[in-house]
Amino acid sequence: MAALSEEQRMIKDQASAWVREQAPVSTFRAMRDQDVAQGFFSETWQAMIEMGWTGLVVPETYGGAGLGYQTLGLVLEQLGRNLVASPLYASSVVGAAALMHSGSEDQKQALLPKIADGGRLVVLALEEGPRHNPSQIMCRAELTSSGVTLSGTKQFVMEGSAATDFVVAAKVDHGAGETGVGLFLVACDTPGVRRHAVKTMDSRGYASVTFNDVALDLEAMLAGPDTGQAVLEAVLDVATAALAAEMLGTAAAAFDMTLDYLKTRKQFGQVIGGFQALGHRAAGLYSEMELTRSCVEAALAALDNDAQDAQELVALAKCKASEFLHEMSSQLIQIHGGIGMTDEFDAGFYLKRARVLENALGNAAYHRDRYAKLLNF
Amino acid sequence: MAALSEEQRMIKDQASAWVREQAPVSTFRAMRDQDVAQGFFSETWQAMIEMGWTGLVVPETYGGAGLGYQTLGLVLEQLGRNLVASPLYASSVVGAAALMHSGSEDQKQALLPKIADGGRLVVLALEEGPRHNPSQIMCRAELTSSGVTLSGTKQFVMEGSAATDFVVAAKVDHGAGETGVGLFLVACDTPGVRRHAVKTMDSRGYASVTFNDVALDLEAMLAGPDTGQAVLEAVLDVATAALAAEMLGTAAAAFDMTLDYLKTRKQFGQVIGGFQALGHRAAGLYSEMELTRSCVEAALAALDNDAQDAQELVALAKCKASEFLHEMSSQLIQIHGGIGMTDEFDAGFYLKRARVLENALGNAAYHRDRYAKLLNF
Amino acid sequence: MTEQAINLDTFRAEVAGWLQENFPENLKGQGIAPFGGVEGDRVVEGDAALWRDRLASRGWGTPTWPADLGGGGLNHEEAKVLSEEMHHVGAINPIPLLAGMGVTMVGPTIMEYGTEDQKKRHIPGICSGKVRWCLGYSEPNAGSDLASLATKAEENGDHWLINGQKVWTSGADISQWCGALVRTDSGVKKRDGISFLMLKMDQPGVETRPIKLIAGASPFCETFFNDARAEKDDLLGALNDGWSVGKRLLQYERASQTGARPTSNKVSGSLQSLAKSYVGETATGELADADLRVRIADHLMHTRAHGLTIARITAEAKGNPEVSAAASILKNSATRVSQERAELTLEFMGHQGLGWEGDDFSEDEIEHVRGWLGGKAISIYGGSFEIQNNIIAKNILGLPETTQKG
Amino acid sequence: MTEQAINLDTFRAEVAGWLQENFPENLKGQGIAPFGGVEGDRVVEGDAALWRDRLASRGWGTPTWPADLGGGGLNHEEAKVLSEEMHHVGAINPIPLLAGMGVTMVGPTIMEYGTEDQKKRHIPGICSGKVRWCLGYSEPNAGSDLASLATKAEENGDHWLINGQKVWTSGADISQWCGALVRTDSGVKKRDGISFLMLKMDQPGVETRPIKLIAGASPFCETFFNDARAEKDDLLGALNDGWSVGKRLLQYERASQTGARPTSNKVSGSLQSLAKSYVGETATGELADADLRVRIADHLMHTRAHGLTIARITAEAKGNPEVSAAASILKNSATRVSQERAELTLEFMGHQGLGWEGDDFSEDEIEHVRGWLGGKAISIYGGSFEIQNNIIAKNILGLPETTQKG
Repeated sequence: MAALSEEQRMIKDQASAWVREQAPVSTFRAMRDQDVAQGFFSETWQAMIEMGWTGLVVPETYGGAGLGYQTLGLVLEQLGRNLVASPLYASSVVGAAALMHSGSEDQKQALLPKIADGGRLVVLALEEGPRHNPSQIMCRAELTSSGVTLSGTKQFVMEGSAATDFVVAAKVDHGAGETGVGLFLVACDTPGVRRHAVKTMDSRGYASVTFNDVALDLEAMLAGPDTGQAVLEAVLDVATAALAAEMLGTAAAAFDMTLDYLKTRKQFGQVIGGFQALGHRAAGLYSEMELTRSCVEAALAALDNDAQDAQELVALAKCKASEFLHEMSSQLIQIHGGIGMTDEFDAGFYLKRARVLENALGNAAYHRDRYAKLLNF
Repeated sequence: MAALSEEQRMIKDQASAWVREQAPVSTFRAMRDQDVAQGFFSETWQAMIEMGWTGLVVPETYGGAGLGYQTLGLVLEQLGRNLVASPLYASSVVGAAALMHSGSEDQKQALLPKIADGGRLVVLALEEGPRHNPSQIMCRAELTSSGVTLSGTKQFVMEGSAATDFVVAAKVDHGAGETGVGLFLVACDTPGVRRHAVKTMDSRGYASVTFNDVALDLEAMLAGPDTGQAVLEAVLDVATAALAAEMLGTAAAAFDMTLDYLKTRKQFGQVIGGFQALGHRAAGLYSEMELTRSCVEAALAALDNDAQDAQELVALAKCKASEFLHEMSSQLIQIHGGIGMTDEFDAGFYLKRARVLENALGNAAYHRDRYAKLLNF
Repeated sequence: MTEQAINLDTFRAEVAGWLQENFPENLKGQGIAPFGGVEGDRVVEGDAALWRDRLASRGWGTPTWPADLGGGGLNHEEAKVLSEEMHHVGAINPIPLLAGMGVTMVGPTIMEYGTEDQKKRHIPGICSGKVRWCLGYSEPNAGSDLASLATKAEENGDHWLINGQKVWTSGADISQWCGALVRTDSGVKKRDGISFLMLKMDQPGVETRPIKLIAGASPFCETFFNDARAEKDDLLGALNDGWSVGKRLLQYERASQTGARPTSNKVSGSLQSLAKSYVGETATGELADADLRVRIADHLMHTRAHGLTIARITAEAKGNPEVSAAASILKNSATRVSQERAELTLEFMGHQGLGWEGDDFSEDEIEHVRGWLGGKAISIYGGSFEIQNNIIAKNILGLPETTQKG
Repeated sequence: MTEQAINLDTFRAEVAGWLQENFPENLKGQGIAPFGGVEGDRVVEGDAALWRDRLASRGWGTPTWPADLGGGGLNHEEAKVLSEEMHHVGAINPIPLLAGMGVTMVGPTIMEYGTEDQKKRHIPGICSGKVRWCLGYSEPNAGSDLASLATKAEENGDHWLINGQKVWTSGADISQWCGALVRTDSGVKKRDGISFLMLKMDQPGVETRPIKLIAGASPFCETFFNDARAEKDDLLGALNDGWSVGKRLLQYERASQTGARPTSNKVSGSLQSLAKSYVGETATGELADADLRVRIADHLMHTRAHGLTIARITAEAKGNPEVSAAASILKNSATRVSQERAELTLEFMGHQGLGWEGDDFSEDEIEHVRGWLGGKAISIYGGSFEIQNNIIAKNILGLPETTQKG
């Protein structure tokens, strides 16, 4: 990052200190061991609200701090380091972005302040099949004179267990056939909405949500078929770049744990980092981390600056972050040897979380393909 | 290889001794430095004829030894080791295979004994574009009542400078449209045939050959459109597996040179093979070599046994041989450092030859795709 | 027909007849489950116990081992016939499983290094399938550097007293015997003061504690020796020569690990068809994800190459590939096959590959996740990936040793 | 408008005016060819010599160097303006090229370590573009182990006598001066007895012999010193402290190598469009070879990441990224970019990528082959790939040194 502003430095230092002191990996372990249904501790969430992170990117008009994605990235990276479980990303980043990129002024006024103060958890309900594919949406929204009827099932909805509202992507049906994708705001307690928790390897709060002929007002439509696709893409760009920032943090912590082990663990009468094969492996991982960091920061900056090549940079960031986190989490286990295999040690958490994040919003192959398409080949 | 027969062991030992003593890399260097037009020394070729290698796979009925491709592979591997330049592969393997898989009894009687005694050099003229693509042939053969008229251009014809005859793959035109691929035998001195030498980085005898309304007898058709595609595929299987055997030899010699250097070159007060990063790299290369050898031998055995999965194994062998030779020739230079970059040292010959062989008859990606297609995905 | 072939046919008929009489019909196709599964956590009883005992009574659980020690006394061709006929009727041989490390590692090593008395006391138990063995090798601070182990054995009259801690002792909590590497001389270079002792697990001085792994419950234990006792005549090999004995045993282990086992055996069908079921295919029948297709093809090609290499080395070794120099190559290659397959499967399963429990995932999917996690150990245990590379560089390629400085 | 911006605008106008008067029209867009090209094998004359001398008269060949030593005395913003305006009229600055290693490496090192007298004697020559420097570093048996060099310098009255052999001295046959690492004390640990001497190349004791490389002719030479002479006051830095001086110079080299230069500058257009021209495309506009497409995309992404990293590190270092700890990372990354691009291009060109000479291949194709071969050196010279990894492990990550045992 070119140079942090005074404000950015403060926020980064605060996040770093809080994560180190208040949210060690043992907090995540306790959450998992206690099998907390919503997938995070309410205390954690409360602390984030108090630090103002929930409104970080929400414009000041709507009760937020109106800071940029680069600043947000600083916080997410720190959270990623210690696998901090919270709905910050799902609601205060992705949910907020959905409202910021769509919705009427009334809708914004009604919801954004609630997202910013943590009172509502608004999350995107997008995925339907086992692999990320936003161009194939099967959920349907029928527009009638009196409103909208929503039907379909959404899977792997992040923080879907704790959410208060869903932003649902659905094919819009005018009666005269489907016309495109729209985004719809659905409160969790609307009749016809059912959800159940999905138990994933990273022990976070995913849910599967079914919409059974859910009747909504016309105002529930945040974006209609004319703008829906563009809005969804813009929201996904934000979501993807922000996720890459969290992944960078997770991988960086795994690197630090590994480097520390290389410097302290002795075998054959010397610290194992002195074995050239391991030293060079560490050098290679460090180099990849530096390259990944550049991509992540560039993607966040491009979003802040509304840069022309933002989509390319977002695809680049997610691809590089996925690849590096994949390799780094694998090497975390491999270099730690037997101890890395035990549940008592934290390495397994990083490995499991890594694969979930790699897969989310399109894996490395998905974004490599996207990058090639954007480059016209 | 399961176990060599007595005969195979003799042939292998003979090839190994001859290559070591009579055909060192310095012979190839002399050939290159003297810019020998045909791309090999006639003495080399004469010696091969005398050792009977020219008739190794030709059936005894046609004056050959009637031995299998596994035995042939033993010889080709040795030749590959020292980059021995000769038309053995192009004529006595590929040319012979073309005749053995097609042609009337008369044609076989006429040509196979000449291939076996080295009197004629019969080579396949297949490639037309920059990349191997046997399914897109543009050369045309018009069948008329009186015979065949052949037109088109063939590129990168191996040993095309020294060849006496070409086996040309061409689309057959009956007058009522094209009906498939046929193979045609064309003597080099037929009116309308023009060739010129192509100077490639491996300093071997390639030619570009143009067929300008070349009038042929109907007997020139070795395979018609009903069988042509199948024959061509069978010939390419033989050609590809045999090439993989040569590539294995080239890569194995590069490995041996590298290992020798690792054991003798000293830096920082110890032989460089003692640096673990290089030791592990050598271990990885050796492992890949062992895997590649298994694939090459299995492909040759499958051809000898007419095995059902021969095509798969041939694709596997060429892919693995291409990948290993690519990496091995690159590491040959890298590990030798500065000396490897000089023309005075032989490493450059291996690197240049490697890329030519990798590309010939489809590179690793081509055969990976082919393998996937054969496995139905 | 040669005499040998006639004999084999006769033997085949004999086996078939015996199986018809002795193999309990309702074990057919049941696999290892009735014998406690991989975890070995169930009591073997009823038909399963019957089959185990009948098989053992002929020595056919260890068919090529000497008959006078409880083995079958068969040659390799006969053993092959036996295996074929058992496969034919859907029977498995549970004894290698029931003996823990007994059949694959401890038995061969005892037969090579043991006294006549030791063979007579230990081999029949292994052949019976009733005595399970574990191995006390790794220690908390040793890892791949086995020679630096600290567990001590001291002479105490007619027996040894053992004190120290082992880790990664697979099946320690359900084994009757343990083969342990212990330090019997601290005054010499570290490899030189090690001995191989055999001791009973069911004694007051031995305590075991199961280890929970990243994939969940595991067969591994921590094992604590507090004045544990081993008999004087249960020293295997010479005093302070345990390093050679232990290394030889590991070679038997490596030989048994060269085949690439799927990290999960529940995911059935070919990898490519499974991938298609998650990813879909193009109009021309290709996997819809071209990037993934390349990597799956590459993986399947490597897998094939690995299989061909095992076959080639086996053939070159004339049917006895065990303990060959190539074992390290095959170990690393097998590891790559297994781990790569698991990662690719996880990838194409997408969200469905990320489950931990619950009805949102199929049994196969959950099983695969656990297998993928557990499989991360393949490149760590039994000589890590790095150790195998050291062995290849030094023993096969003749490069200088880089790990042992002292 | 700030004062600084006003000054810059004034300066821009001044430069534009000066260029209009002084830049010879017919050098426009000619690139480095009139100045001897990369090989430097042509005499600089006519307009080329005129332009060189006019540029040097303002010190603008080395714009940020001190004006009293022949530099331009400009600040970084002004230098940027100069560069922009020159680019605008199609002019290049040939002086870094004409000075060999003078501008990029020797000059900065002299300014850091040299005496006032040394600066006055050597810097103006570099700034003039008339004095070319080469470097005597590598020796036939040293390679990456620079510290083990054997070329000796002995004091002999008012000068040094140098004996020994150097190799890979780029441009030695056309240089006027050489900066050489020599051994001045054999009795101490090998790094401690090395000094950095500057000597004239045009003297009886110096002989050069060009080296032919795998790509053909090269700028590299073997250089032989037989009682070659260096003046006493041309010792740069302290006696026996040449290791520090030489290492510092290499850091300047590494900094100049972190940009990924294409191994051939003749292949124009984007890699992906060039690939399409050889391989073709599908109905939906994708590269027809899906396997290759994945690898080209991966390469382009790495290339982008590399560029972003240079930009980030430059920004973090506030405009002065030279000699940073990240240089080793960027060197290896740049190497990968260059070599990977060359290999991919070779691959998609198919047969057309395999030419050596003749009309069957385009000039671009032949040029690419030579560039691909020459580019294999990028991971060997200037600190090999392996050496850079050692540096990263030791200097950045703080892991123990693995190369230096003695």
